[in-house]
Formats: sequence, structure tokens, C-alpha cells
Amino acid sequence: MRYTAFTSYDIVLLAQGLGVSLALFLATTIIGLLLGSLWAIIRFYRVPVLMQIVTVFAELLKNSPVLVQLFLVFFGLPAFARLNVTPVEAAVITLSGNTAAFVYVIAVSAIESIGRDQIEAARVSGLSRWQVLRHIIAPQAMAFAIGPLTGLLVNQLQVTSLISVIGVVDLTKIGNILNLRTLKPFIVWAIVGGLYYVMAKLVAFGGATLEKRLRAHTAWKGL
Amino acid sequence: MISVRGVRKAFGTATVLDGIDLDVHSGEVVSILGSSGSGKSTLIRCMNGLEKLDGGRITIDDFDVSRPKELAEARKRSATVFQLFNLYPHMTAVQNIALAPVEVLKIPRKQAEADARALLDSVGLSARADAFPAQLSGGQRQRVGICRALAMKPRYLLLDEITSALDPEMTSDVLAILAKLARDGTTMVFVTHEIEFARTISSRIVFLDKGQLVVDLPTAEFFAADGGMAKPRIAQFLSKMRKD
Amino acid sequence: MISVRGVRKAFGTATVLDGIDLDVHSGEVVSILGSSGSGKSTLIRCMNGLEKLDGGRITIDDFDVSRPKELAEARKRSATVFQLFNLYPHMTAVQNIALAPVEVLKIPRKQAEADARALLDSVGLSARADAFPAQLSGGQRQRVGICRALAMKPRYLLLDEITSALDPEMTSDVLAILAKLARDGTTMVFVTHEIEFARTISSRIVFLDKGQLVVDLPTAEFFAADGGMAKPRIAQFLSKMRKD
Amino acid sequence: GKLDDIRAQGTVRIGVSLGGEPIGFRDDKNNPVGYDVDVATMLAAKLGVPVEFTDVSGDARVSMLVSGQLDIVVANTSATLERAKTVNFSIPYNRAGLRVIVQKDAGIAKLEDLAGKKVVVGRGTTGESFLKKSVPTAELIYTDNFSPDGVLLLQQKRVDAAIEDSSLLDYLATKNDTLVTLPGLYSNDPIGIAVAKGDPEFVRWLDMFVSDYIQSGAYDANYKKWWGEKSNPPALTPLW
Amino acid sequence: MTFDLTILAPHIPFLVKGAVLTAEACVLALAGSLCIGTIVAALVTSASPVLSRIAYIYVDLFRNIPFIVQLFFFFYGLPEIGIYVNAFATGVIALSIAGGAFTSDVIRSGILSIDPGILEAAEVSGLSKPTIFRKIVMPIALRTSVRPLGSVFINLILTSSILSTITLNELTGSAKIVASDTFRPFEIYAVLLVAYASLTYLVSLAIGALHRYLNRDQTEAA
Ligand SMILES: Nc1ncnc2c1ncn2[C@@H]1O[C@H](COP(=O)(O)OP(=O)(O)OP(=O)(O)O)[C@@H](O)[C@H]1O
Ligand SMILES: Nc1ncnc2c1ncn2[C@@H]1O[C@H](COP(=O)(O)OP(=O)(O)OP(=O)(O)O)[C@@H](O)[C@H]1O
Ligand SMILES: [Mg+2]
Ligand SMILES: [Mg+2]
Repeated sequence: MRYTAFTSYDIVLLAQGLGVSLALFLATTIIGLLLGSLWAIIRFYRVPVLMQIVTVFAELLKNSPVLVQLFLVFFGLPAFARLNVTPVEAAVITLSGNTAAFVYVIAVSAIESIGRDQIEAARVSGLSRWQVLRHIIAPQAMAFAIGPLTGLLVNQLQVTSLISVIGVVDLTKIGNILNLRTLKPFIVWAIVGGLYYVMAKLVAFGGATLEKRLRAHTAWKGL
Repeated sequence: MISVRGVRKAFGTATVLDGIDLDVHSGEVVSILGSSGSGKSTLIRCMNGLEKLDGGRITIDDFDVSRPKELAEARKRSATVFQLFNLYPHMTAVQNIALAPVEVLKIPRKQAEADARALLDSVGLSARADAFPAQLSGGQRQRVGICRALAMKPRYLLLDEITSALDPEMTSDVLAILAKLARDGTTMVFVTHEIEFARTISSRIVFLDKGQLVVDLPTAEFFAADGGMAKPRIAQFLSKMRKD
Repeated sequence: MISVRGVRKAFGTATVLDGIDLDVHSGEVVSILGSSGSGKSTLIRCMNGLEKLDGGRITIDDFDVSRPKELAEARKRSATVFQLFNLYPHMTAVQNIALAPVEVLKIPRKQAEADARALLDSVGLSARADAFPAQLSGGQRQRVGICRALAMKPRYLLLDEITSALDPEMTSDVLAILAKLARDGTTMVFVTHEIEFARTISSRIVFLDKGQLVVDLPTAEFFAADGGMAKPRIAQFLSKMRKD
Repeated sequence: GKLDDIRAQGTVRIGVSLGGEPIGFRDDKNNPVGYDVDVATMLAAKLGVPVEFTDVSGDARVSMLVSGQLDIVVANTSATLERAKTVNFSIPYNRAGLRVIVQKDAGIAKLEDLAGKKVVVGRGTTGESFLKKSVPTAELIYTDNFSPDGVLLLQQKRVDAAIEDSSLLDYLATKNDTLVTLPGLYSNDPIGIAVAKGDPEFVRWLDMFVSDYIQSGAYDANYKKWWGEKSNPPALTPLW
Repeated sequence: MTFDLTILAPHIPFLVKGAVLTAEACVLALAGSLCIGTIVAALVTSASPVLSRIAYIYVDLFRNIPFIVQLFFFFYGLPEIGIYVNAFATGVIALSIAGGAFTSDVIRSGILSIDPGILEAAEVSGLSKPTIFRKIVMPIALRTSVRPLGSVFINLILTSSILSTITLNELTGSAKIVASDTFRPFEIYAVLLVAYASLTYLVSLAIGALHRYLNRDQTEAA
């Protein structure tokens, strides 16, 4: 009765799961990065009211479990707001918001890591706040942020696995399915873990390359 | 014209500027002398709107630097060279200099960078134009800082101890450049410790002591035995000058 | 004794020090003059082991600074004041000064902090002892940097343009302190742009030009018309000095 | 009503549990198969629309009904009074009993022997509440999915016993010679089709469907298909 | 759909027990990952190629493999080679190791943004490398990285909910049980949200205070 052998169909299934995870990760990362940066900019400009809202909202998002947020969006929106959301929509909404909240925190501390003296020099030469942000702060903040950001994205990549509970068939869910069928957890999780590892490596590699470029001006000699 | 009226500035409980009045008319070169910690840098920082005043008013060409809108105008007309250079570490010398001209004055990048190179050349730095600040010697950084201010072709130049890291050769080169700018009508406010320098270049000298402006005299009068020198505080200050 | 033998140092393709030989005997005070970018700071950085030599050898009291073990010994005997101060931004003035005595010399913290306050007092900074670097004026930071080096009671002092941010009053105070240390036998290597300063304090003057040591003479000879002044490069350099 | 909604939306979204054979699992092509899957397929056929399966586990199956993410759940759901407060059940289309599986060398011969032993239960299953009541001193070890987590714990001898549906455990015992099942069946739970509250007519239609399923002989055939020709399908009473 | 929290009243003690377990695991894991993270960051930025290589491999491995896979490996995998560790210890160790990888990354970033001149000043004053690291590098690095560190810690707390999969009835595990007892998932989720938010908010507050303390020189006069 039990089909414990691995078949070629499993590869198709893994590929599908990988595709779903990857697509979801990319979509939520892009939205999250944009949204999180936007929030940080709002804070940088000290836009009244909006800034407070953003702070509270980001606090809320990053301080609660993604799983719970996911449930609230997926079950809550239809039940309380009469808005029907598909599992994929719910996943995109939740994960984007969550990523954005953490991006916001990183962006804020990166902005703060830049010496006040430089900002002063730039302001005095007549650069507007926006120009200071773009030419002085952003490039250096990026160099600072790229480390934590890579860490965050790698983490978010794994967080995408939570969405299987609302029926999105992502890579982790595929792992579960195969594990259940074959009862060979080590092979299955080694393969699934390996795939996540490869995806994460790509993210980390991108981060490291970017960081090297952004830190061209300082040579860290090591301690 | 730069007008400073009754300016007060305190950090916490320490009053650093205590009712400063000072007018700098167009074309004038005014030197600010005073001992370390007397508030010279702070006064400069107030003039370009980096510190919030705790009292009084500063205008540049009638633009009040306490008002954000007017401050932007004031800053377009003035440029500052900082005591500690404050270069952008992620940009090369040329990029440091060209940034504001491109962004604020909307000069095409090509042009701005060519101008920057010309400026660097005039202070003997053409060979280091593409180095990052961390790769420059102290004096080289200071020269980049000076070029960065000059690139804005400002009407008003605020200079905070710009010769501190310069050797005598370089100092005289930079002075020559500034003297030429002064002849062309650029108004300058100098903070300096080099009294001879002040004597050579400035038309007026003011003396700060513990946040108060105790002397404000034309250069000749300041150094006259019956002028500034008559004040004991200044006589004491000047007497400590190396006798050379 | 500090011995520099055939030292070469290049950044990329640019040779910054090109075969330097220099001996500084115990009790001597040697000034290094030279134009901006001539390699003065780099030479100091080589002496305290911050730059890897591309050639040659430097020893302090016979400890080779290229060997990690010996470098530690060399550093215990020497102290450096930096051109750009390099204060620890997260520590107050007192903490900046007391750190190394506590950690390296194992002086009890209480004692070390009391010593630090005494030092600060001697440079007129007792009121700012508990301020962070960001809250200090340029000259104040420089004085903290000087105190930090003195707190180690070093046999060898390496000083890179320590007076650049000091006003004349302060300069003469600091000089007095250093002169006393020199009398007590501290060996010093100065980098300076102030020729008069060099003339007053140093027993020997060396002149760097484009990474080469072109002159090494006792002070009196250096300034003698038939000594250093006879060399055109130096005459040119000195002639640019402000005539005062 | 719901019937019209389903026809209007063109497919029926049915939640099934693919957590263990023969109720629901995946074949070598990873397609859902099993007893429940067959029931759901028949149900969709009677509705006249194609089916869209979602693999649901644990408490999500109830939540997804309530929030309207699923139309129907055919997921081996025991029809308890507690659950009936939240969702509606059809008449039973199957029955299941709780069984206990133990390590051969653990010295457990009857239910009472579980006292003080480590027993695997699924969070929120009927097995959990049964054991809490009948052997309060047993040490419960919670997993979200009996398979594979509970199975691994048993295989690694880190627990003494487990309580689950007989269908799963009987199969497991035949595969592991260190494990045996206790003879008793500790319940006879009705398994019902669950739907959201608020549409009695739809429940009535489902009752008719199950009655038809039983009477037409489809039940017998389906049961024997999955539990073997020699098995005895539990007696089910049609309403209609 | 009604929303009635009073239903949960009888289950509160049970949930509190779960929350306490979560808190215990998290406090231990936070301390663990801070220790590991600091040491690893020191190794990564050290001048020794061997040490930094080793540290790099550690970070690489534990940051890039999903936590749940690591956890399963520790809990279900190690027994296969004869290593039995109980669920709680497994959870704390796994969290510390994974958290340590993320922590070290953040600290490394902070270290790299320190002005090299400051380190040179420390070096020439004869301070030993460990002292420089303790007294200069770490305090300055922490100044800039407290906030991202806060995020990592918060993430760690939230990640601890995965421990429910290795039989621990921490907050999430208990909530799942209560949810299936009461069939009131919304109320449970709401409680869960508040519970985790409170736990993490405590961390946020502490981080905020620490941030202000470490950056006190940036504000105007003391
Ligand atoms: N890290 C570096 N990378 C590349 N070039 C460097 C680096 N550090 C210094 N240089 C170059 O080496 C030369 C010597 O620098 P050094 O700092 O020794 O000069 P200096 O004599 O101290 O000058 P100043 O009086 O201006 O301080 C300069 O041309 C400088 O640009
Ligand atoms: N952010 C700050 N917080 C507290 N005190 C400050 C701050 N900035 C400056 N001060 C203090 O204000 C006083 C005046 O500083 P200022 O920088 O104006 O001095 P200065 O005249 O430029 O001295 P120098 O010649 O040494 O550069 C000093 O005592 C300094 O310690
Ligand atoms: Mg100043
Ligand atoms: Mg130098």
C-alpha cells in the first residue's frame, strides 16, 4: 500500500516546490525591501503622524510570530472583513509586511551608523535632505546594512516555509509529503535542506559581492 | 553681508556662546581668534545653521539661518571648510568635490569633475585625485576639504582652521588662492590660531574669550600697541605666540 | 634607541618611503620636516608597526617591530600621538587616557583615572574630563590624544603634528610639558610643520622629500646658512615660511 | 445556498487529510489517494463539478471551513459534540477506533499499564482527550503529526507507547517487529463530513449523499478496496 | 463569527506554563547565541585565515539551512548515532547555535564599520588583541549593531515556536492544544499574538535602552 520508493515524479514535485518557494521569496523580498525602505525614509524625514504609525506598525509586525500573522490574514480577513484571500495572496501579504518591518529596523540603524560630521558637511554645501540621503547616507548605509540584510533575507527564505500550513505547497510542504510517504526523513530533509542551502547561498553570495563593492574605500586588515 | 545678533548657544548647562554680535560686510575678510574651547568652531557652526541657536539671530544676505527655507538659500551662497575635514569616506577626492556642484548647482557631472580636477591641481593634488580619503595624508585631506568648499564658488566662505595640517609651503599656496578669491570679492570668515596668517589676510580681527566677543577691530588697530594689545587678555594671548 | 635601516614602503605602485636610514638615540629629540605627502606620517606608522615594511628593518631598543612578539615589547616602551587624534568615541576623555595604563601597565583603575585627571588638568582640560570626544572642540581632542600617550610614561614618544589644532597659548603649554619630558630623558620623534617649534625643541632635524631622507643634521647646523640651508630644496621649503 | 455557490464557482474545494494510509496518502506519482479521497471524489461527482483537493492537518481543517477557505472537509474528522459546536457534520460515512501501540519490551499489557509511561499523542486529537481522561498519570508526548514524528520517536525507543487511529497503528505494527498493538479498541468514533455552519439544507443534502453511499454498496466496495477483501466494514446506518 | 476571550479563562494556567517554558528557553538561547555570536564574529574578523575560515563555515552552515531541518537533525538524527539529548536541551542548543550564526553576522557588520584609525591607536598603545576586542571593538560595534541585534533576538524568540515540533509544549504547543480543545482558534491566535508581542517587546525595550546608553555621547552635553 505504501509507496516508499523515490520516483521520478518526486523530482517534478521538488521542482514545483522550489519554484513556489523561490517565487514567493522573490516577490515578498522585493515588496518588503521597497516598503521597509519607504518606512525608513518616512522616519528619516520625520513626517509627522505617518512616522508614528509606521513605528507602531513595524513594532507590531516584527514582534509577533509570522505564523500568527499568517493565520490572522488568512482566516481573519475573510471572517471579519469579508475579504476573500487565496492562500498565495495571504502568504504574499504577510511575508512582505514581515520582511518590511525588519528591513525598516535595519535601514534605520544603518542610517544612524553614519557619522554626523559627514552629514553636516553635506548639508552645509547645500544638499537637500534627499540628496544627502541618496549620495552620502545610502551608499554607506548599504555597506553597513548589507550584512544584517543578507541575514534577514536568508531567514525570510526559511520563513516562507510556514505558509505550508495554509495549504500553499512550497518546498517544505513537499519535504513533508515525501517524508510522510517514504518515511526516509534523512534523505528527504538532506535534499530539501540542500535546496534551501543553495538558495540561501545565492542570496549570501549576492550580499557578499555587493558588500565588497560598497566597502571598496576601507580596507579591513583584521585584528 | 553676514549679521550675527545677540547669539546665545549652550550645551546642556554650559554656555558656549554668550551674546555674540558681529557683522561681516561683503568683501570683508574677518579672522576669529581665541583660545581652544572659546567657541570659535561653534560660532561657525551657528552661521551655517548646524547648531540651533538658543537666542539671537543670524542672517546671511538677509536670509535667516534659523528658518529652513531661508537656510537653503543661505547655504547656496556660502561654503564651509571644517576643522576636521569631514570628507565622505566612500567617495574619491574628485567625487567629494564634485558632488555638491552637480547636485546643488546642477552643473553637468563631466564639467564638475573637470573643475574638481583643476582645483585639485591648483593645490598640488592632481596625482591623488582618485584616492579615497583613507588613502590620503592629513594635509592632503585638508586640501580636498578646501577644494570642496571652493568648488561651490561661494560668496561667503567659512573656514575653520584650514591650515592646521598644512606645511608652510602648502600654507602659502593655499593662502595665495584665498587672497585671490578675497580680491575677487569673496567674503571670508576665518577661524585660525596663526596670528601672522590672520594679520596677513584679514581686514578685521575679532577675539573670542569664553563665549564672548571681547574685541572687534580692524587688523592694524588690533595689533597696535594702543589698540587690541592694550587689552590684557589679548596681550597675554599674543605674548604666548612663539617669538618668531 | 630607534634604528631605521633601509626602510621601503609602497602603496600599490606608489613608493612612499624609499630607503630611509635614521638613528634616534636615547634622550634625543628629532624633528621630521617635509612637505605634505612626503611620507612623514607613514614613517611614524612604520616605526610603531602599523605598516608592514616592504624592505628594511626598524628596531626600538633592539626589538624588531616586524616581529609580532618583539613588537609588543617595542610598543610597551613607546607611545604615539596621531595627526587625526583617533580617540575612542565611546569613552570619555578620562577613560580614553586611563585605558592603556590599566590594561597594559596594570595600574589600579582608581589610580589610573586620578593620573588621567591630573594630566588633563595640566593641559587645562579638567572641566571637560568626563566629556565624550564628540563633545570636545578640535584643540580639546588633540590635548586628550596627547595625554593618552603621556599616560603610558613612554621612553619613546612618536608625535605626528600634535600642535596643528592648538592655539598659541596651548601650544606653548604643551611644549613646556614636552620640553620637561625631554629633559627627563624621554626620546621623541616629532613630525611638524612648524619650523620654529622644531628649532626650539629638537636636537636634530631630518628632512623628508618624496620618500627620501635628504637631510639629517643637528638643529643648529640645519638652520645655518652653510648647512641645511645650502641645499636648494630646503632653502625653498623654508623660504615659504611666513616671514615672522 | 452552498450548493448553488459551489456550482457557480465551478469547482468544489475539499479538504482531505493525507497523513496516513489508507485514509489519505499519496501514490508514487504523488497524487492524493485513499479511502477519504475516494469518498470526496464521489461527492464531487454527485455535485457535478471538478474537485480541488487541499491537504489539511490538525486544527486548520476546522478553521479553513469556518473562514470559507474550504467548502467541505472529508478528512477523517471524528464527529464529536465539541466539534459540532463549531461546524456541522453529516451522518457518519466511516467509523474508527482508537488503538494503543507499545514497545514489545515495555511491559505494557493493558491500558492501565500506561500510567507513568511516555505516550505519544497528536495535539488536539481524540486520542489525547481519551488518554487524559482514562489514564491521567500517563506522560503525554505531543507531536503535530503522528506520522512521521511519532513514528520516529517510537522507532528510536524514546517513548513507550502511542495512541492513534487503529487504521494507522495496525499497519505500523506489521512493519516494526519491536512494536505491538494492544488488543482493545477504545472508542468507536463516527467519522463525518464537515461543513461550515449556517446552511442546514446543504447538510441535509450531504446526509442524503452518505445514505446513498451506504445503501448503494459503494461503501462496502470502497472499504474493502482499502482495508482488503477480508475486512469487515463497520456497520453504518443510512438516514434515508 | 464571535470573538469571546472568556472561553479561554480555564486554560490560562496551562498557557502561562507554556509561556514560562518559552521564556526559559529563550533566555538561555539568547545568552547562548550572544556568546557564540561574539566569539564567532571575533574569529571571522580575525587576521588568521584558518580561524576566519572555520568561523565562516559555521555561519554559512547554520545560517543557510532552515532551522526546522537543523532541529529535526538534532532531535531525530543524533539518536541514530547514539546521542540522546532531551527535547528542552536540544531546543536551547539548536536555537543558540542558529542564533549565534545570525548574531555573529550582525556583530561582524558593526566591527567592519569601525574607523580603522581608532583600532590603530589602540594597537600602538600596547593593548593586547583580546583587550582591544573587549574594550574598543565590541563596545563600538555594539553601538551600531544593537538594533539589528534586537531584530535577531526577536526573531529567535519567534523561532522558538518551532520547538513545539519536537514535543515541547511551549507557548505555541500549548496554544495548539487549547485550540483543539476549544475550537476557538481566533481567540487563541489573539492571545498568542499578545503573548509573543509582550515577550519580544520586553526585548525591544531593553534594546532601546541599551542603544540610548551606548550612544549617549551623540546627544548633547552630558
Ligand atoms: N593607505 C594608503 N593608500 C594609498 N596611498 C596612501 C595611503 N596612505 C598614504 N598614502 C599616500 O602616501 C603618501 C605619504 O603619506 P603620509 O601620510 O606619510 O604623508 P605626510 O608626509 O604625513 O603628509 P601630511 O603632512 O600631509 O600629513 C601620500 O601621497 C599619501 O597620499
Ligand atoms: N556637542 C557638544 N556637547 C557639549 N559640549 C560641546 C559640544 N560641542 C562643543 N562643546 C564645548 O563647547 C566649547 C566650545 O567648543 P568649540 O568647538 O566652539 O571650540 P573652539 O573655539 O573651536 O576650540 P578649538 O580651537 O579647540 O577648536 C568647548 O568647551 C567644547 O568642549
Ligand atoms: Mg574648533
Ligand atoms: Mg601626515
